[in-house]
Amino acid sequence: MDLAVNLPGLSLKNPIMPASGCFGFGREYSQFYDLNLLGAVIMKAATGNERYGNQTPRVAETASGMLNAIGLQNPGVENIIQTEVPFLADYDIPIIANVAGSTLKEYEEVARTFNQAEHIQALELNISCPNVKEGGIQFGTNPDMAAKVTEKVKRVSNLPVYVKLSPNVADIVSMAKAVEAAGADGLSMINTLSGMQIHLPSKRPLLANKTGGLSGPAIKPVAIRMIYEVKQHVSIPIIGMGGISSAEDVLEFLLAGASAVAIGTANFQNPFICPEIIENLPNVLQSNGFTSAQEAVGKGII
Amino acid sequence: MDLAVNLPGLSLKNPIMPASGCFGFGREYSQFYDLNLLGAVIMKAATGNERYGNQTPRVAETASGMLNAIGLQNPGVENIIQTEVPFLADYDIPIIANVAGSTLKEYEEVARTFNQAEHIQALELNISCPNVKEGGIQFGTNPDMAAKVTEKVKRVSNLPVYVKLSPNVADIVSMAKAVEAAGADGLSMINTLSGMQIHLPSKRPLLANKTGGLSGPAIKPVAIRMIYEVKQHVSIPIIGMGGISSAEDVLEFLLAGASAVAIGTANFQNPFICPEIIENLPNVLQSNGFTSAQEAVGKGII
Amino acid sequence: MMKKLEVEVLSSTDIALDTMEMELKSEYICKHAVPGQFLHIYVEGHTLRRPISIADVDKFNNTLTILFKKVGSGTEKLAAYQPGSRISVLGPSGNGFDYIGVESSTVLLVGGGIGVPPLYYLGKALAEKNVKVISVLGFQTGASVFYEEKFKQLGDTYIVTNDGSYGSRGFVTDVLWDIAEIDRYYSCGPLPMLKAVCTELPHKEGYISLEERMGCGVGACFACVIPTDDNGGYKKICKDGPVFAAHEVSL
Amino acid sequence: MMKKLEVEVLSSTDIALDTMEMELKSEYICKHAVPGQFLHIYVEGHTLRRPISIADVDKFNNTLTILFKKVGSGTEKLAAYQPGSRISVLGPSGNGFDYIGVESSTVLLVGGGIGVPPLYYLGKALAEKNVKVISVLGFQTGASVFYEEKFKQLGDTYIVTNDGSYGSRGFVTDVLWDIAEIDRYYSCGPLPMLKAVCTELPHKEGYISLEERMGCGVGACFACVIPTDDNGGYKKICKDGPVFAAHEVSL
Ligand SMILES: Cc1cc2nc3c(=O)[nH]c(=O)nc-3n(C[C@H](O)[C@H](O)[C@H](O)COP(=O)(O)OP(=O)(O)OC[C@H]3O[C@@H](n4cnc5c(N)ncnc54)[C@H](O)[C@@H]3O)c2cc1C
Ligand SMILES: Cc1cc2nc3c(=O)[nH]c(=O)nc-3n(C[C@H](O)[C@H](O)[C@H](O)COP(=O)(O)OP(=O)(O)OC[C@H]3O[C@@H](n4cnc5c(N)ncnc54)[C@H](O)[C@@H]3O)c2cc1C
Ligand SMILES: Cc1cc2nc3c(=O)[nH]c(=O)nc-3n(C[C@H](O)[C@H](O)[C@H](O)COP(=O)(O)O)c2cc1C
Ligand SMILES: Cc1cc2nc3c(=O)[nH]c(=O)nc-3n(C[C@H](O)[C@H](O)[C@H](O)COP(=O)(O)O)c2cc1C
Ligand code: FES
Ligand code: FES
Repeated sequence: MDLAVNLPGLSLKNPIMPASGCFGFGREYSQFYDLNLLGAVIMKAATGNERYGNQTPRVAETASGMLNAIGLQNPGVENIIQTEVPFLADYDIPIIANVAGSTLKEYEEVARTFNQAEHIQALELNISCPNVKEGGIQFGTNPDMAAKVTEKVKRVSNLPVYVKLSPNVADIVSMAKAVEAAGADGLSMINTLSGMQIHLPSKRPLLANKTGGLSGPAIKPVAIRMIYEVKQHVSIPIIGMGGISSAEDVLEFLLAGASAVAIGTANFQNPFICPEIIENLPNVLQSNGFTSAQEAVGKGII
Repeated sequence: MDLAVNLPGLSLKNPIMPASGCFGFGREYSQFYDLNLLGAVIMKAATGNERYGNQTPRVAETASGMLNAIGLQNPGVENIIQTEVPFLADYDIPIIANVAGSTLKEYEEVARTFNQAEHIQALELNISCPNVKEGGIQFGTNPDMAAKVTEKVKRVSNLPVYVKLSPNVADIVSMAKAVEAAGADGLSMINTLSGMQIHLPSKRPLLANKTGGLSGPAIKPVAIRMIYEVKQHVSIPIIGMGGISSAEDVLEFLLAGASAVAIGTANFQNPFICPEIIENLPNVLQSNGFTSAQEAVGKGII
Repeated sequence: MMKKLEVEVLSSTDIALDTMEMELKSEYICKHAVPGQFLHIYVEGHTLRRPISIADVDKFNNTLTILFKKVGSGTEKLAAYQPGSRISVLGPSGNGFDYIGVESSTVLLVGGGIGVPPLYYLGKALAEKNVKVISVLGFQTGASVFYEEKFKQLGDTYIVTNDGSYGSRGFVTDVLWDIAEIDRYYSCGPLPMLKAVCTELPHKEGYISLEERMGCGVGACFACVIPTDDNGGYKKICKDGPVFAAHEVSL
Repeated sequence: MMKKLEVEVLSSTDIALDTMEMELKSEYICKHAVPGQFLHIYVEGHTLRRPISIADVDKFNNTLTILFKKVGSGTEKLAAYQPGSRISVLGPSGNGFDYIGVESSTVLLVGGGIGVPPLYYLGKALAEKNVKVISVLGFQTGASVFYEEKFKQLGDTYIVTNDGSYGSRGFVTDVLWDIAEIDRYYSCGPLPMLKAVCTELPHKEGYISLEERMGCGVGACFACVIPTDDNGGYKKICKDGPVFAAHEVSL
């Protein structure tokens, strides 16, 4: 079974990668298995300077999902390049850097810095983090802002740019079209849905940040719907994510129009989820009549 | 324990009612228990004429939720008034009519007809049905359209109007403010999130309508977040819904700012869910330090 | 009248490829169930209940049988329930097969795959009324065949498999011409099979049992509708069905 | 090194109000676990694993003990697992208590409620090193008290309950003045208690075990951070902790 997928700047031996923020910079999960098994790895978001993120509690459990409000805690782009990238570069897998910021300028700077560094194959432009006070989400819900940040980042970087879309919008297609027109090489979708849990004993929002991003199987139907809709209106490829926890789920994403997928929350329940899915995917593809992963892409669209 | 809640036009002995579309017109569930136990009942959506809805399959199961694309099947407002309302009117509970349409005119007509009928205590204005080709959702994602339909309906009817908001928007607060300014007496939120499931054996969307509305516990965090945000910006009361399946869930909605709640999907798993929640609510309120349901409303907002 | 009941699982047995026979204890259901009705079964961890036909009732011991195929996560989980555990069911649900005035006639039962179960309880009820029962049961392959012996005790029984690995090869409709004169037929199985059966037997009185994905299972949500012949009308499979007169609905 | 393991439940016993003692079988964990480490336990139907401390290890029989309180749906469900069933755990996780050079000194263990469990395994390890162990254990009420006898076997043990229904009335800090000279302390329990203990014993070497809601439990998601004393730094409770030197973190 041919699992290989070629995307702008990324030649993947299989379409499975861990999602940004759910895999740190790979060190922890490398204790469980050989990261070379992965199609690629998407690093935790990077900002211009080190960020300490939100107060705790930062996570809550929900029905078939979870909320998180980490708040983009990360050591900053320079530290990531110096300390984390070399660790990942020892593996033979493409590294995708997740770029975040509070201002257009910060996005530009982070992208420029990654562009100058070695070993980074692509940027994932995170315009959809619901968990920081400024930046993030406003770029992700306004097509003009989204286009602008995409354009700026494209200008300062030669790396292919995958824009990560927020599902917290009424019209995902116009967001996708706007960033495609602005030069995006691909899309990454979806980020988390904005949600909240109230803690009964304390009678207040459980997360210190009050709201958090909903991820996990609960949001899979929203992800599938958005990818299905967007696929019909853009010609750039989509990295799909949102609630994947089995090889069958991966096929559902491929059929909806994703060319590759990322796996987030499921890593927490089962640290081996990525290699297990990679192992099962050939069977699932075959028993559904496909001879390659590529062949299934968009085949569910009628 | 005092469970009574007073809302515009509705004096409820308890804050629990079945959600529109999940309880038909009450006949089926009246075989299981005495409907007089309920705080109120919200009827299935009514349109100007009889509608046959979408093709089947119309429902799909998802992780902690379900998708539906019934497509507003209903016998039409006149038939509802003649055949269904009298059945419900034999009970001593307020009847809320859910008003739907494809055009402004149809909304007006349905509202006017209910206004002239007996036994209806309030209207729930459904501007958020994601499962019909025209109408519904476009009124629910554009604040100006939402305001306009609210205004028109208010003009032709003396009944209090609860506008049912769609969660498929980037900014729920501006939707809420727009309909409040247009004269809404209350809000009802949330309707379903737009989603999709792809059926692997047939390699196509499982629902004949392709997309459907996601409901059930999966969406509860989205509902809580939206109610929490809206409550701080409007002064009209909120009927909360989205994934409620226990008395603890009800308290979470009250704390977030709902004054009463509706229960949808949970009826399908347990036909007795409404009376069971009504029975458990006093204990849950008491053990969390409340002496009435009313007292808990909005207390989780910090 | 349908009720919500906790019933005990008495036994659970593999009887064919992916196919389980489960015996349940419930006085209420045994007392009230008629052939063709179903149970709406809650399976832990699942939002929606699963509709499963009542395949047999032992009124003396207050036990009933369901037969189901493991096709997805719900039926897989149901198959894992151990004897002694209790499951929540709504039932008996829907309307069963009409067999008034059927005495001393010849009826044909046509079942396909997991549509076979409700026909067994019906066949037993008919045999008790001295009706001559002829059964045609279609399966995908030999390993899927179940209840052949039980149907044979009710009357002539023809087994058909798609791959010819057991019985005759083909579809149930391939053996219908072989069958002696009948007065009426009852059928349950996949939609293409039901259509074919209705087309093959256009002038016979026929009753068919239909499937559709359900939400409530009680008639409240409009998920499981089927158009009726009169223009624009519809029926709810969970409440008005699952059994319909063949001429009543448009397949 | 932490591994993902399927371990067998050997027994599950109610030992106090809402409090369970569960014995598990795992050679790997028994071989590698040090006091203060935890297991990250998968509970069916739940997105996130539950962190539960290792309360005791029997290296001879390869069995280990966890003690947990039923506080929510996950621990309720865990309590319902029957002997013979298997649960998935990650472990042994985190860093345990540091007790190098502790020989022939006097240490104080201060545990609050469900913070008591990790101290038992620690106390046993210390007692084996001929350390003089004094324990102060606080509970809400008499019905919640557990492991009193076991701690008594390790050394002097003071029980405090908030409502005075057993032992002395008040908080663990109320009896600290009563305690003879100690060289070092170890504490685990609710945050207010840990703060109070650190404040009461400012000049002693102390180690505390912290709790926080976790995502991954392996150090990858930044959910469980705690600020450290040096400005702006932070540690991950799941990976760098749960045990920290008292001066290392800002509570
Ligand atoms: C009136 C009636 C009687 C039935 N009797 C039997 C029987 O006796 N034995 C038997 O094996 N099967 C029977 N079925 C089919 C049975 O309901 C499905 O096989 C079962 O629901 C599949 O559940 P799952 O979780 O294994 O599959 P999944 O595909 O995981 O189910 C997902 C969702 O789709 C629904 N679904 C999937 N397939 C069907 C289907 N064919 N019909 C209705 N809903 C479906 C499920 O109920 C669930 O809501 C009957 C169906 C109906 C409507
Ligand atoms: C390192 C560590 C060791 C622990 N050791 C023990 C022990 O030995 N015995 C024991 O009874 N408890 C212990 N706890 C607390 C235990 O993890 C929680 O009581 C448990 O997770 C509650 O789960 P629940 O599903 O019952 O509650 P719910 O409130 O339904 O849980 C919802 C979510 O919140 C998390 N959560 C809730 N309370 C806590 C908490 N206090 N700490 C961390 N996460 C929480 C859950 O893990 C879950 O993700 C420990 C916690 C940590 C961090
Ligand atoms: C704890 C956590 C942290 C995350 N951090 C980031 C991040 O830094 N950057 C980003 O683009 N997405 C982040 N995400 C979103 C995920 O990458 C992913 O888009 C989302 O969780 C949906 O996938 P899932 O359901 O498989 O988790 C985070 C998600 C979680 C749960
Ligand atoms: C099968 C089904 C049919 C529905 N029909 C309607 C409807 O006619 N009008 C309406 O306003 N909402 C309708 N809804 C939405 C519900 O009233 C409710 O807003 C939503 O399901 C969220 O609540 P829940 O999670 O408790 O189901 C329907 C929901 C379901 C599941
Ligand atoms: S399943 Fe709800 S009407 Fe039939
Ligand atoms: S729980 Fe993920 S870093 Fe600690």
